[in-house]
Amino acid sequence: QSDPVLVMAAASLKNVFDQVGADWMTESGKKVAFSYAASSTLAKQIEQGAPADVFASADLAWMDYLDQRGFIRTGTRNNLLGNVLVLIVPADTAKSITLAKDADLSSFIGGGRLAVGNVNAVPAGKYAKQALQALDLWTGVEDKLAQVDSVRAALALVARGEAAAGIVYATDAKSEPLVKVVATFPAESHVPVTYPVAVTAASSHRDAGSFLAYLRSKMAQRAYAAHGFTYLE
Amino acid sequence: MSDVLSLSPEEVTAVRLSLRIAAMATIASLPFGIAAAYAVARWRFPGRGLLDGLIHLPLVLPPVVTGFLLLLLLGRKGVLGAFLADHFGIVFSFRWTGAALAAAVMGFPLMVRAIRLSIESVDRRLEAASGTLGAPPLATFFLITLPLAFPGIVVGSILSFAKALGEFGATITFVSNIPGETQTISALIYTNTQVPGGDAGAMRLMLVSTVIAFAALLVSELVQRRARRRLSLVP
Amino acid sequence: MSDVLSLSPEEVTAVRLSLRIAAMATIASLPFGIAAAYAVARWRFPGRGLLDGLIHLPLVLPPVVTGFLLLLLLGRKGVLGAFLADHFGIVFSFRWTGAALAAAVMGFPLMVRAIRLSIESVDRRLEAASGTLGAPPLATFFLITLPLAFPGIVVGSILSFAKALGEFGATITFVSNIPGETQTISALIYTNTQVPGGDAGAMRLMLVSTVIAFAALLVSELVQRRARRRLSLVP
Amino acid sequence: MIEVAARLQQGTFLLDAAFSCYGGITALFGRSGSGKSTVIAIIAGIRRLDRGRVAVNGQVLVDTNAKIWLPPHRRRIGLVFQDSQLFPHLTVRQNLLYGRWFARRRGDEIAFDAVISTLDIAALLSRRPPQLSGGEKQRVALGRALLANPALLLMDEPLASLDMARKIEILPLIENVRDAFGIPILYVSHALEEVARLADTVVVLDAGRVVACGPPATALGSSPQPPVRDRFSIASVLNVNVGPFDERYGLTLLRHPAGDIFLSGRIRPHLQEVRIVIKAIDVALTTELPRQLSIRTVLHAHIGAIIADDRAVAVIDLVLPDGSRLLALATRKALDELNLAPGRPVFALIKTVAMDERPVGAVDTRRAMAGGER
Amino acid sequence: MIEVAARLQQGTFLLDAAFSCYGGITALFGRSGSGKSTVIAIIAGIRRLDRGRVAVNGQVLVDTNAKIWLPPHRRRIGLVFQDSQLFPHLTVRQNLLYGRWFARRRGDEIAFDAVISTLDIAALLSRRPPQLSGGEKQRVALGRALLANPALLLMDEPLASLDMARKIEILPLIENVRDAFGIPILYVSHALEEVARLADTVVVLDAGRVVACGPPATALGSSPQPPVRDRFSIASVLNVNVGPFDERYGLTLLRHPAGDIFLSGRIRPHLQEVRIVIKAIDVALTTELPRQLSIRTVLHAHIGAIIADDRAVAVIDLVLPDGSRLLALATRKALDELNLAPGRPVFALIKTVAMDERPVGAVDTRRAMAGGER
Ligand SMILES: Nc1ncnc2c1ncn2[C@@H]1O[C@H](COP(=O)(O)OP(=O)(O)OP(=O)(O)O)[C@@H](O)[C@H]1O
Ligand SMILES: Nc1ncnc2c1ncn2[C@@H]1O[C@H](COP(=O)(O)OP(=O)(O)OP(=O)(O)O)[C@@H](O)[C@H]1O
Ligand code: MOO
Ligand SMILES: [Mg+2]
Ligand SMILES: [Mg+2]
Repeated sequence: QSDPVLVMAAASLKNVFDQVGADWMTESGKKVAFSYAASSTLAKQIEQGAPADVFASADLAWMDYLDQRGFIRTGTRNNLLGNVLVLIVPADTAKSITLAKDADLSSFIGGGRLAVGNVNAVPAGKYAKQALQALDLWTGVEDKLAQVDSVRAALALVARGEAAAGIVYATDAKSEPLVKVVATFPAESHVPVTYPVAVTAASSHRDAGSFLAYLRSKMAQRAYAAHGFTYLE
Repeated sequence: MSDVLSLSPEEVTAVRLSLRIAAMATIASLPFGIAAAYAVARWRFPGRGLLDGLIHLPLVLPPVVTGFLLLLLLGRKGVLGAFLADHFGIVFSFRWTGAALAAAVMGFPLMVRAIRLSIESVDRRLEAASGTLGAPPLATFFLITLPLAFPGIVVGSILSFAKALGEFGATITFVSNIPGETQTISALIYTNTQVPGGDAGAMRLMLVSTVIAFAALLVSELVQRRARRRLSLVP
Repeated sequence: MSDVLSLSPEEVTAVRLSLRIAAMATIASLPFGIAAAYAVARWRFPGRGLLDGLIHLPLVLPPVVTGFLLLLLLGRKGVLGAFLADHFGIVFSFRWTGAALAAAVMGFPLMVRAIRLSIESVDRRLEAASGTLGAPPLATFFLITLPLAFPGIVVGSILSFAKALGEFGATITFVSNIPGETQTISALIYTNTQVPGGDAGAMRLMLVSTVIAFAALLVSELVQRRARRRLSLVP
Repeated sequence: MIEVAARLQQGTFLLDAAFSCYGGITALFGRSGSGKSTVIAIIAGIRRLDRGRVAVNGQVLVDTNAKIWLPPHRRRIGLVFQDSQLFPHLTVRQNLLYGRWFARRRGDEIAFDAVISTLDIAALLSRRPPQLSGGEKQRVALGRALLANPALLLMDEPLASLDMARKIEILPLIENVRDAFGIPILYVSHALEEVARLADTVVVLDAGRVVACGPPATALGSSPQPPVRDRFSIASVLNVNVGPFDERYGLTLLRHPAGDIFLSGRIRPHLQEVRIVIKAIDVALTTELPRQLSIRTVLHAHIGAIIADDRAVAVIDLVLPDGSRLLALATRKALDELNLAPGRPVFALIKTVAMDERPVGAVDTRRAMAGGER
Repeated sequence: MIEVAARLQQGTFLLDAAFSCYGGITALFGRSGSGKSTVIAIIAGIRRLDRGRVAVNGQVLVDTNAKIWLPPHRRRIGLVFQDSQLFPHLTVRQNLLYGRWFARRRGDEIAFDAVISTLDIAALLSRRPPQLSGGEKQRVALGRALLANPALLLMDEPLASLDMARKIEILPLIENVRDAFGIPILYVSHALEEVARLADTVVVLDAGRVVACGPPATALGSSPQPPVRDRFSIASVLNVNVGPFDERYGLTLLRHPAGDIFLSGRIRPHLQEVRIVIKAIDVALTTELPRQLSIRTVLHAHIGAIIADDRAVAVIDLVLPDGSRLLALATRKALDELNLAPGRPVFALIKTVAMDERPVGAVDTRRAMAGGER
């Protein structure tokens, strides 16, 4: 009875990783356990000696953070998943907009608010800010933001009609019937939404590598698609 | 103070707002806290256990969940929220009042418990004495029970105030994190901890928070001490 | 119960773990809570204000910050953590004991305040009476002060227990969210709220949490009532 | 008029008491634990009873049959608790004035100044109860009840921890409350002298039951056997006319058909007839008119009955010329040596010095007495 | 021996009292608010003093100069509080036995059963203090202090709310504590009879100062003026030899050089010499040997001094043949009519019935007396 491979993963990966993990355990007979939390939290825990074998971050920044400090096993890091950033509105809203330079997002939002993850801290928020700036929409909506501490909270604000619109991942928008996607941000408007994975430098688990490899299996790829993630070759 | 610690304007705003929200949350919830504490301590009515449980709920649930529940209930489209907005024009969403409400709800179990503890230790024979002197129950409550429960009221208030300073999970979920409106010190600290390299900023704000809390504690101690001295309970 | 609510094995594990952690946090912190409450209530010593402030700190700071501070202090690489691990073999980091510690720390201000409130309302003349009957101060403390402060001890314990159930910010930051080791109901609820379609699971778990909290409340009420009846304080 | 019929089980103790009394001062007398405080608490509405009825001046306060229960604050009862129960967070002044805030103004309330000066608590007004001595607390509690302008005053050993001198100062205040405001008073005391002086009616409780109820002379005096087992508690009451006051010697002459009685000090002015309480131990007997004796009061009497057992002291029931009774004590040895027996004429000697302004009360003929019922 | 010299400012009240007394029972007497409870609290170590020294049997408990302060639990003092202070969370039994847990075993402790039967609290053992009546609380508090096996017993009005019959039962217990265990007792009381019976020494406090200190006869009796302004409080003490007990009449004969004194009831066996307290109001005077009088005790005396003012009653200081003093009261009118003046021989008549088993104490010649110092 050996210890499971401990994967520390961003909370937004829970659904899909739970499924992939279960598949791997059935296939290989080995064990894996997940600890989901904010990428920032996990990164700091690994820095403080958490017994993690694999780290899956929701953005590149926290992976870089660990990498630069030597907590990542060289050569194991790779970008596994991608996601798409979308603009959502409450499902009963009839308005539409095309996201391009000089689009009038500000009047689209009107007197309401634009719900986003924290633009400095939450990955989805960071991407959103980047995209809005690239499209020259940032100054128009800067004062209308409602920043929350997770994509899910932003989604909820839109679903409950508190916010007039919100910027979330396509994966999240897909799961909430009370919202609808009115536009997708052009891929070039922001750094690609990337979920990097890697084995930690401190890991001594012999199955860490094999789990990392399994994340690229056909079976896993099918799960990613089912949950709306883009698989990055 | 802001000079010494050289806070950014954004931080100063957050500190001011935090103080306003914490004070408002405490003051506004105090009458309800006292009423709830009294009801649970003294009356036996059907649903008493339920009320007692409900009061404790914000303590038991993760703050984010409490924030979600507030959103469901008191948001624009929430059952109660819509009613309040339509009939009284009271809107909580994205307002500092909403932040105060969230803080008040989170601090409520602490406030009620402290007050209740004090009410339960009031000698009921003194209330009886007040009755025989002609004081109707309400007068007895205000003239005897409440003053004698004063230590609990102070402790309940300080707990509520401190909790309001520290609260962010429910607040950010309910009313977001809008600078000048709902962005409290705690939210700012949290945000800082989520950014690589934000630790220094977080530390500075934690210091501010701590100083405020110490000051509040000090005031509450002085108030208490004075009250106790009047009763000659301290030498 | 797990059948009725048809919880998944993972959830059952989380519930069990939560109970263990909350109970451990409450029981283990009680002696310290009583000692701290007594010291702050009764002694005047230099640094008393500081101690009092420190006790309240977990209430004032965002839980995530508290968790982070615990991580820095008691993590494997933390000053105290390394010391404890090297010399006593006590390891908190990423263990359920660490989760209990985080919960205990978060509940500590609530526990201490409640106990202190009760200790301060103990009639000191009874302690004096005990002294004249030959009881040394320690005996007086255990035979007179503590039993008379019993209501506060119960309330402090229930607050600490409830807080431990609801706590996740400090816990998840300090010891992460490892199933079977540190993943409590609250952490699971939180994780569920972070993914699409997790709301149903979150709701179910909230119900479980609520039921546990109500049960704990009920027990504490009964214990209190019995104690009060013995004192003929309730009719 | 106070009517009480109360049944209450309290642990192993059963209170089952019924009595009624017309105005004036009623003393509740009885051993420790006999139920006195419980009766007081029931009348004040602080303790509920299992079954029974309480009425004061015709107003029903409690009636378990009729399901009437008037809350304490509507009973207008001034209660002096056995353990003072002052409000610790209020000053003495605030405690004293507490009841005033709620009292209906009648314009003829007891004056604040008069109360604080009689109780000698002026110096304490700005203190708080924890800073008072035991006796000071009792005095303030008494003042608080008096100033609440009550329609009935209940007092549970209000003077227990006061010195004699203080008591002597305070007793007239209580009498004045009765006389000037016509407030009926129910009063618990273990001090016979207080009871004898103050009470118009005495209710004797024993183990939760009323064992005697009536005027002091009847309830205390004419039952020289238990419940009042202590011979120091035996006393009789005589109605006498007030004669002139002797300025030179400071003595008041009281006239009774059996002879003149000298009382030291003055009696309150304008009283024509007063009632004096004479303790049996202060009465000596002689068969010859004494000469050269410092005892100045000599009454004509004959022996009605002698109540003796194997104890040294016997009680002699004397009949005075007008038919009233006077109880005396003498050793059995003295009775034998003086050859005293029922029917024999004797002189009763009453020590003037043993009687003072205390055991004297005005006679109010309006006040009658209802016997105890059970 | 108890030595107290204490100075303490308490609000506007200044306690500045010094006295000492040798063993036995010392009564603290004084008006309400005069500082009695404060003195008790200082000796027990419950209140700190500003300046002074307290020593019991040579052991220094407090000395502000020498910076000695013994904590209360090491003083072995049994304290009966004015307001009982029972532990509300413990049963009566646990309250009673509380002190035993900490007391050094000496093997000759007061028996638990004896205490509960004398105090008549056996039925209360499993109750808790809130379920007791006022007098029951006081009795339990007394029992608790006695059972703690103290080296000094301090009692603050321990019998204030007890009826006379109960007091008569409890007083011998207190005396027994003194006699059988040699425990010195300091005792606050307003009841002269209690004090007169029990006290070997009386300390009279007034406004925080000791105004008199000495044997009862000296401290109470020979100062017929204030502080003891009440003539009922004036008393003298005579040492008498115990004669035979008259079975038939239930009387004990006491012999004194001035004449025979009859006392109702028996004296505790094996006593040869006892001290009796005679209240001045129980002494009458005559210039002729009386005949046919129910008063059986007649003592030869002559008048030492007459203390009179404008009040009706004067105090007569009688000198008995052996030089001892006896105080009597008479109206000034009687004095004039009998032509009594200093130097005249008189007979003192003492009512046997007014004296009983209460005001008698054994004489312990070892006990001397230190005067009050200031
Ligand atoms: N905490 C206090 N602050 C100020 N004055 C006080 C305090 N406690 C007591 N006193 C005063 O000290 C004096 C002495 O009080 P103490 O209790 O010793 O009186 P006492 O002789 O026991 O009276 P009593 O017979 O009424 O019990 C009183 O005048 C009282 O008012
Ligand atoms: N809460 C209670 N539970 C059980 N018994 C009680 C309770 N309160 C009082 N008693 C009992 O009821 C009886 C009457 O009590 P009460 O206080 O009326 O006596 P009391 O006549 O006032 O005596 P005292 O002169 O000692 O004050 C006592 O025997 C007492 O032990
Ligand atoms: O209830 Mo919290 O985890 O202190 O915001
Ligand atoms: Mg009573
Ligand atoms: Mg006193």
